[in-house]
Amino acid sequence: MMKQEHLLDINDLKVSFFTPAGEVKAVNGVTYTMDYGEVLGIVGESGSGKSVSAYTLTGLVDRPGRIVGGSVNFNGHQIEKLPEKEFRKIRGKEVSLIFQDPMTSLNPVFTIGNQLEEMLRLHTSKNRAQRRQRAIELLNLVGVNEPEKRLKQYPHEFSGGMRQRVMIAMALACEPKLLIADEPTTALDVTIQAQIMELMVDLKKKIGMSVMLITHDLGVVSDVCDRIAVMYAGKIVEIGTTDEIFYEPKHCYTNGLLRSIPKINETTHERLIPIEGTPVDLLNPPAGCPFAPRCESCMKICLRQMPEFIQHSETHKSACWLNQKALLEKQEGANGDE
Amino acid sequence: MEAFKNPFSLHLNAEDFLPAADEEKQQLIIMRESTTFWKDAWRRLTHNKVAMAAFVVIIIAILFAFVAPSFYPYAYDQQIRGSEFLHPMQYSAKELKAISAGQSVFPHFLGTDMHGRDMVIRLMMGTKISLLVGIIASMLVLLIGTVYGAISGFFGGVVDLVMMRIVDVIYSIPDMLTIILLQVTLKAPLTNLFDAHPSLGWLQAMGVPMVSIFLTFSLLYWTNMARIIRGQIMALKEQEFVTAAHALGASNSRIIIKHLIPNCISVLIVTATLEIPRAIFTEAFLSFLGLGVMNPMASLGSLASDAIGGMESYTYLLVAPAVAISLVILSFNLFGDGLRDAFDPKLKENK
Amino acid sequence: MSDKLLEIQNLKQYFPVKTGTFSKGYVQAVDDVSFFINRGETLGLVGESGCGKTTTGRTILRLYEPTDGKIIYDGVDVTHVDFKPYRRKMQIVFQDPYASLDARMTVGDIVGEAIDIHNLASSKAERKEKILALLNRVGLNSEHANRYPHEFSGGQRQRIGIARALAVNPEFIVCDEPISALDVSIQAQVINMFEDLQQELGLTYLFIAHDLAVVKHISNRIGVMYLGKLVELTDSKTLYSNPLHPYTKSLLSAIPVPDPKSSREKQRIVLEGDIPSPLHPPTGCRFRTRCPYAVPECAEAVPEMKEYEPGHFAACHRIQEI
Amino acid sequence: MGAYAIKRIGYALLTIFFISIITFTLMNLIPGGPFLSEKNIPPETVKALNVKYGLDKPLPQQYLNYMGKLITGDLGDSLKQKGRSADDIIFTAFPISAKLGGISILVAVILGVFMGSVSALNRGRFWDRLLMVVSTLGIAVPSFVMAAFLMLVFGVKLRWLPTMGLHSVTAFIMPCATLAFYPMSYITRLMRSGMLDALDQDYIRTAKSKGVGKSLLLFKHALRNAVLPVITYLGPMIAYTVTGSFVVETVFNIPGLGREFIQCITARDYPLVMSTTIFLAVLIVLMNLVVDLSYKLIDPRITLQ
Amino acid sequence: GCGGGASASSGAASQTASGTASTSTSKSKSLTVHVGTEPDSIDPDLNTAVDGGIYIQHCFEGLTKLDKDGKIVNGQAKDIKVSDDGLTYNVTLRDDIKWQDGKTVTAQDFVYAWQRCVDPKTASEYSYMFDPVKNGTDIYTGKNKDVTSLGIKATDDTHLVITLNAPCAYFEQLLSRPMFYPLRKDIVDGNDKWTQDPKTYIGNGAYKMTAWNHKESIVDEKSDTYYNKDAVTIDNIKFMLMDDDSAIQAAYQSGALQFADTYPVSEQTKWAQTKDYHAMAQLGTYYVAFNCQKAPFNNQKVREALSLAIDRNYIINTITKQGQTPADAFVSLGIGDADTSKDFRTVGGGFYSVKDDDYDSNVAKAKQLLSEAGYPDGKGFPSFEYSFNTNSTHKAVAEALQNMWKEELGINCTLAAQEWAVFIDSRQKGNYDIARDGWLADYIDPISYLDTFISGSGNNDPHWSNKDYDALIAKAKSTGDQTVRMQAMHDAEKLLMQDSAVAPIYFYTDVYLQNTNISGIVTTSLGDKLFTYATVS
Ligand SMILES: Nc1ncnc2c1ncn2[C@@H]1O[C@H](COP(=O)(O)OP(=O)(O)OP(=O)(O)O)[C@@H](O)[C@H]1O
Ligand SMILES: Nc1ncnc2c1ncn2[C@@H]1O[C@H](COP(=O)(O)OP(=O)(O)OP(=O)(O)O)[C@@H](O)[C@H]1O
Ligand SMILES: [Mg+2]
Ligand SMILES: [Mg+2]
Repeated sequence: MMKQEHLLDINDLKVSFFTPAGEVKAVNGVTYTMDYGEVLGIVGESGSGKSVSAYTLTGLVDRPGRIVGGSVNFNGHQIEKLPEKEFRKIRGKEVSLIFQDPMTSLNPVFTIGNQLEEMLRLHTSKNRAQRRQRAIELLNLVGVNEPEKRLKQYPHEFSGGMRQRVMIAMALACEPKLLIADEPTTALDVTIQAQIMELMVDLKKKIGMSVMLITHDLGVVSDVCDRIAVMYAGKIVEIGTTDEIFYEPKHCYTNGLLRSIPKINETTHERLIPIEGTPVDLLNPPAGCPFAPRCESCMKICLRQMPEFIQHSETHKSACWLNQKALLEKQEGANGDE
Repeated sequence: MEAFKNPFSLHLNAEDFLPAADEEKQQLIIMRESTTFWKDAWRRLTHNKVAMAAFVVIIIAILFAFVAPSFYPYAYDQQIRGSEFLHPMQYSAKELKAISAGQSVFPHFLGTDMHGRDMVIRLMMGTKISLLVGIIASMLVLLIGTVYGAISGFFGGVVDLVMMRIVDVIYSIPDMLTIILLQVTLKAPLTNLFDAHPSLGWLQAMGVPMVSIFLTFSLLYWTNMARIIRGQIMALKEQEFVTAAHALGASNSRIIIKHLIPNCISVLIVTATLEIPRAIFTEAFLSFLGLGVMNPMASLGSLASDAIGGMESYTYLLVAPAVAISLVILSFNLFGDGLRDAFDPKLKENK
Repeated sequence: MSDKLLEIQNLKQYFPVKTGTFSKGYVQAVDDVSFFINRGETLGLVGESGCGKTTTGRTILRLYEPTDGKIIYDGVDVTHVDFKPYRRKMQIVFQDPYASLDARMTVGDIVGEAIDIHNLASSKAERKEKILALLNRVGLNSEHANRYPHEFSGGQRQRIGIARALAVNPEFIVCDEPISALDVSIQAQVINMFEDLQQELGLTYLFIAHDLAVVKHISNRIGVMYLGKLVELTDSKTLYSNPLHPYTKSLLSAIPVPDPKSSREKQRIVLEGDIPSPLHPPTGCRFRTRCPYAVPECAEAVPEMKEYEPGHFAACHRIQEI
Repeated sequence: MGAYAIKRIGYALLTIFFISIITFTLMNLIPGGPFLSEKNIPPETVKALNVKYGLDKPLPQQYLNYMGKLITGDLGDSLKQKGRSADDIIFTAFPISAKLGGISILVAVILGVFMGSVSALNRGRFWDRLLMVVSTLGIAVPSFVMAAFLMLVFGVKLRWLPTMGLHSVTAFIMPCATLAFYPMSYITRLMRSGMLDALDQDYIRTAKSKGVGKSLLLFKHALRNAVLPVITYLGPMIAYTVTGSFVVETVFNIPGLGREFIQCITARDYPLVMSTTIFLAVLIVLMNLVVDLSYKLIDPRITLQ
Repeated sequence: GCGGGASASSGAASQTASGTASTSTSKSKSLTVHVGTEPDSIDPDLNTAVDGGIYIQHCFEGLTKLDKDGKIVNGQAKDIKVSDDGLTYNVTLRDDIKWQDGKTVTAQDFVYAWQRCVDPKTASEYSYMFDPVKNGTDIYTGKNKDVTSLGIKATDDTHLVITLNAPCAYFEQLLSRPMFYPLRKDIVDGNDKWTQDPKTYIGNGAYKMTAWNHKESIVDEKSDTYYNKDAVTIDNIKFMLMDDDSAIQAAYQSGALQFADTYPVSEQTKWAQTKDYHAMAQLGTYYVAFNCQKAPFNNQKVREALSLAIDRNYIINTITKQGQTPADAFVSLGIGDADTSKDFRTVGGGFYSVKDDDYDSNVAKAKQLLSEAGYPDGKGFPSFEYSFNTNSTHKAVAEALQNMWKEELGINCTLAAQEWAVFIDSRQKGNYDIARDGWLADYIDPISYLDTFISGSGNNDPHWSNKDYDALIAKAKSTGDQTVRMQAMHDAEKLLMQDSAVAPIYFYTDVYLQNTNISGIVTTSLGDKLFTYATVS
């Protein structure tokens, strides 16, 4: 395969949490790739395994969680076999993370400067003054005013947006190849969210790294992503370019999702079409398609068997029996024609 | 890139593609079995081996203390002349004679004390008293602490400020003064009470000092509980379900009783459980000072402190109550910890 | 037609907070807000976090005693009267479906609490019947009555919260971000339910949210709040098509639209800086510190709400210019 | 900060004032007096003694007299230990108790924090279990039992350690062990749960994502956040420990303040009862203040109000 | 094995002692001992305790003193002449007596000290020891405001004239007690704290106090100004001030102490087998006081029944086990009668039998008495309380008594362990049913016991009152004729005992542990221990 082309190549990744109540299959066979300089959005509802699949790349999944299958190749590292020590060298240097809640993600008892410089201390051989210099540079980069003064302040003296900027600065400190942003703006206000998203897009252009953007806000992904993966119950159900996902959704879940959100630019009042039912319990995932119990066009086979991916285009594929059926019908039609 | 594949295409049955019935779908949605908070906690508790072991020890201690004495051939205040200071399993000359005469003499498993009293039965009584002290005291503490803490936490502001300063004051007053004062001043009223109500005889058997220790506990040691409950209530009252109750028109007392206290209950139970060893401990210390239970009744603390004097010659007299007291306190502590774990919502999340 | 069910006049809610050992300050959570809601109407209230939406909603229900201003319900000034009778008419649904339900009570008891408080049932059987009817109404079944909140998903819990509010047969419900904590796929269920209930029971809503799309979808009119002040108020379509206030404009432009094409074309007005503290709000126009059109004049006078078009109010000194 | 301290001191004085009133009342309510002895003393002598120590005055006046003197720094004369003033007694005994208590607390804190951290890091594994057993034992064995056993084994039977006084380094071992065991165990447990809490926090995940190693994670990022409950516990604990323990001082014959607390009550040595109580109260209040101030040092989020 | 262990410890003992306590070159000449706890005061006038007295006796000396053999001999006095009527003592001081700062001890020092002791302002609790001295009682009771009228005058620096109220057979003995010691006016006057500082604690005795580490130790060093210093064999004494029995025992066992005045009662059996163990009679009686004012104990028959039901031998042999003598009367053994070769006790005889074999008949009689009093088999006898102060021996005795009364008489008694001050207060005020009591003689004479029970005496805890008794005691106090005195006291004791106001249990013994390589410690039946002439081998 053409492995070297991809920055990241995940193949049939399975991650489970072994809890007293049983095995929680948080990630249940996920396969995708990411290229250099690309922005991949991962959407899906809460608990669908977005964060876990991303954290696996950095070895942050802790007991009782464990990789139970599959392989992850990141920038030449075989992640699933990497010992903790090696991981530490990659973390922060080649791949960085930004978390959802900037309020709690910074250590409240150390100054911003301390936390920023720690990153540099860990991964570079810069001396004190150089580190400070770089920290100031970084804060400037993310648009924090008076960086010298700010470095001496504590997280609680910053607003949420400012903290998220600091988190971004920290993530960018060593110019990583991949930036994973796990719902970076969910906790922020709309106007601040706009600021942060704009900043991210800007920086991406400047630095040229790849970004994995995890969110449940379809609006955010539509704005900034090149490609989008839709997750449901530990599985990727559809993956494609942004336009493909929004304008030619092939999976019932993606479809339902798009139909259920109110559009700001709608002109007539249309009743929303919700996805009925509730998300699955990952402790007892159904044998077939996890979305089947909530699916309007659920078929008998959906309940029994997990569908395989169907490639709709070079970049677009989905796993849904409906497509399978359509394909079959098409084939049958073609056969019949012959 | 993944190869284009469709392995099933030819094996598929057209029937599979018929819409699924709602019932079929519903079957897949297994609603978890109905568990209440309590059932859930109970399940976690019963899965905690340490806590269950502690619980078993507590049950054994309770049986040992409350049930066994009525079957035991000796009485706790029975002084057997000639059998003083027998070592464990030792018989006195008189008893040996009786044995050789064919009579059966119940052995002194743990020996006897200076008055020729059987140590097993004394240990039973000691455990009983210590458990009573622990349980009654922690109940009183629970009661006072909860009411006080709930009021202080709920009303907040000046009420809270004043009430908490009172707690500070009580915290710093020497316990000894209160204990002595209560022992003295309660004597007459308690004696009258016991005379008037013979049903309280068991309390009388423990003696006025013991009863005043209960009262001292309730007067002095509730502060801890009050602080904890106050903190809980302060956090809870900001929760939306309390606002919801307000919005429905619920009165303050309804909110406290129906919503706030029930939500503190796990903390209450845990704190009360941990209050039991503290009470036993404190009683033991008072026994060391000679202010504990009244002779010839015994508590584990008084048995231990009595034995310290002769610990060289009669080490066994110290070992038995010392082990018992440590075991009882240990069990309650471990059980309390287990309860805490069982009720801890954090553990619950990543279960 | 103006059948005003609720009217708020110059409502103020200042929270005293300690700012130092001996000094006290006031968080001006709601400052001089006036609006009205017609019977059967939904008024949306949007604004960023901390701008005073919740406070407005709760003050209307007298969960906070208003610092100043008037609350007129159905023609009666209820600002200082005994509010208990009105608790049967005005209810609230909360944002957090987890914290707003007492975890130690069964769903039946949670829904039934209002019945107990107001003695709405004469017998146990009647109480039970009422509870089951309420649960059915919000799409839960009778089997659920004996369960505890933690056994339900977020959307189901929110239904329980709604059933609780409905238990007293209210006319007016404050919906305080009832969908913000829900998953996207669930939100639509709840929104539809609110709409259905409104139609069936003729309810009036004050619908608070920070998601403009949702508010626009559900509301007849929308008020935009910024730092304790109402800055714009108009019907929902006009707000979208013709926003007047610079804040509303930037808010609209900041909303990410789940439509890649239109978002690529969209011109963004990204606001600078953070929301100031309500403890020390800026003088004059509160928005001026972030406003791209601010002039020195804005710092001097507090802009008043003016009707620029029929039914379209806005508070800005510079609407004419921009 | 200054204003904060003033306010705190104001509250403290008020608290101490109430403590003094209640103690004074309690003390005088208890039967018996300072001049009782097994052999009856002639009434005239008692009268003379009462006059000498001002006990013939009405109680409120006695209280005011005492407090008046207290303000000038005079704690009054002991009624029992003739020729000694309360401050002489307290400040002779206190340094001894403080030294012993101080060492014990140091030991308890160092060991407790370390053991708690190790325990948390190895949650559920062997070391965690072992340390939990040790620390549970520590809170389950009454100190007098522990002191007695130590004495029996190491003092009497093995003769490794001196049985009384504090005249050599080895003499500190048994009393310190007795004093430190309970707080050490308690701190271990507090530390463990604090650590577990801290390790669960988002910022720890952030630190991990930066590539921070285990020990740095534990002792830099988590420790400072986890140690707050320990500090809270330490406040009153230090006050109580440095003022001595009756049990330890009795068993190991150490002339510390702990015995005075109990003995002055038994002896009805009124000025000493008042003085020791107030001394302890001041210490507690002071320690709580120190604790609150150190909160601020440890956690910059905390605003002192 | 205990004996071996203890003697092994002795070897280690002297080494430890020398290491810690001695600055002198010879290691055998210092002692570390325990005789008691921290004294309330070591002011000779203010001390109230036996142990306090011991510390003082090592540093001070009176006109008379205890010699090597425990006899009363002249101390600071060269010569004491008693007038024929026994009322005037003419004392000549030695001329080589010095204070420890080098000043000479003068007659005025005695006058000052005596006057100070009786002065109500001093508030000496032992001022009643001056009862025999002329005007003594009047002065300390405040009736006579002129302290100089006390019956002691210095005619010059070395001569004293002492005047008594009535002849006092034991006066020379009194002169050896601390309250009769001389004091330095220039140091003591107006300085409450003179005892606190070794610099001002200047005595005239064999030892100079060099340190008082409160609650820990008092350190004495041989005084080189003492006239008899050559006879003093021990150079340094360190009195450890300890009060926990177990700690004392441990210290003794570990060798840190060479003399221990007490140890846990429960270890009695072990110690009794060793050579370290010493038990000697002490002038004191352990008894039970009945509240004679309160029903049913206002009934003599009840009191006697309860007294007879006590198995004194059992208590001594199994509970206390220190070789005490079962008491069949109030005044203990060990006091000479009119015929000094005979013991007051043996002359007076017992008032009931304390022979082990007679216990059953005692009990029978007790039962009989109880039924005569209206409580056959203890029926209807109200439940009562036995109070004692918290202490292991008292508790053990109480438990035994409770059991005996219950078993033998069928009456129920609850035990009330009370905190010391509460106990003393309620006993003296008569707020009790039956209380543990005890009396230690202040000096060797029966009157020291019997004075206790005169009507209205503060020590009359049973609140018993008998006019004839009062008269007999008054008579004994006013005469110098030993035969008359003794007879009056025998008669008085008979009244007391026949009325069963108290139930004596045993006569005290003084038990202590003494390292086997030490000899020559002077002990008296009053509990004194003098290490001055001890030798260490
Ligand atoms: N430490 C853990 N122990 C047990 N289960 C876990 C743990 N962490 C995550 N899970 C489970 O793994 C599943 C996936 O979690 P994940 O955090 O990846 O979801 P997500 O898609 O990121 O959701 P959200 O939008 O809420 O962040 C969830 O069902 C969750 O319950
Ligand atoms: N009880 C209170 N005491 C003091 N200040 C308060 C209180 N309640 C709210 N505030 C403050 O008042 C302001 C408005 O709060 P409010 O909760 O009404 O905002 P909101 O618009 O509902 O925000 P969100 O979107 O976060 O819910 C905030 O700054 C908040 O900190
Ligand atoms: Mg996530
Ligand atoms: Mg809100």
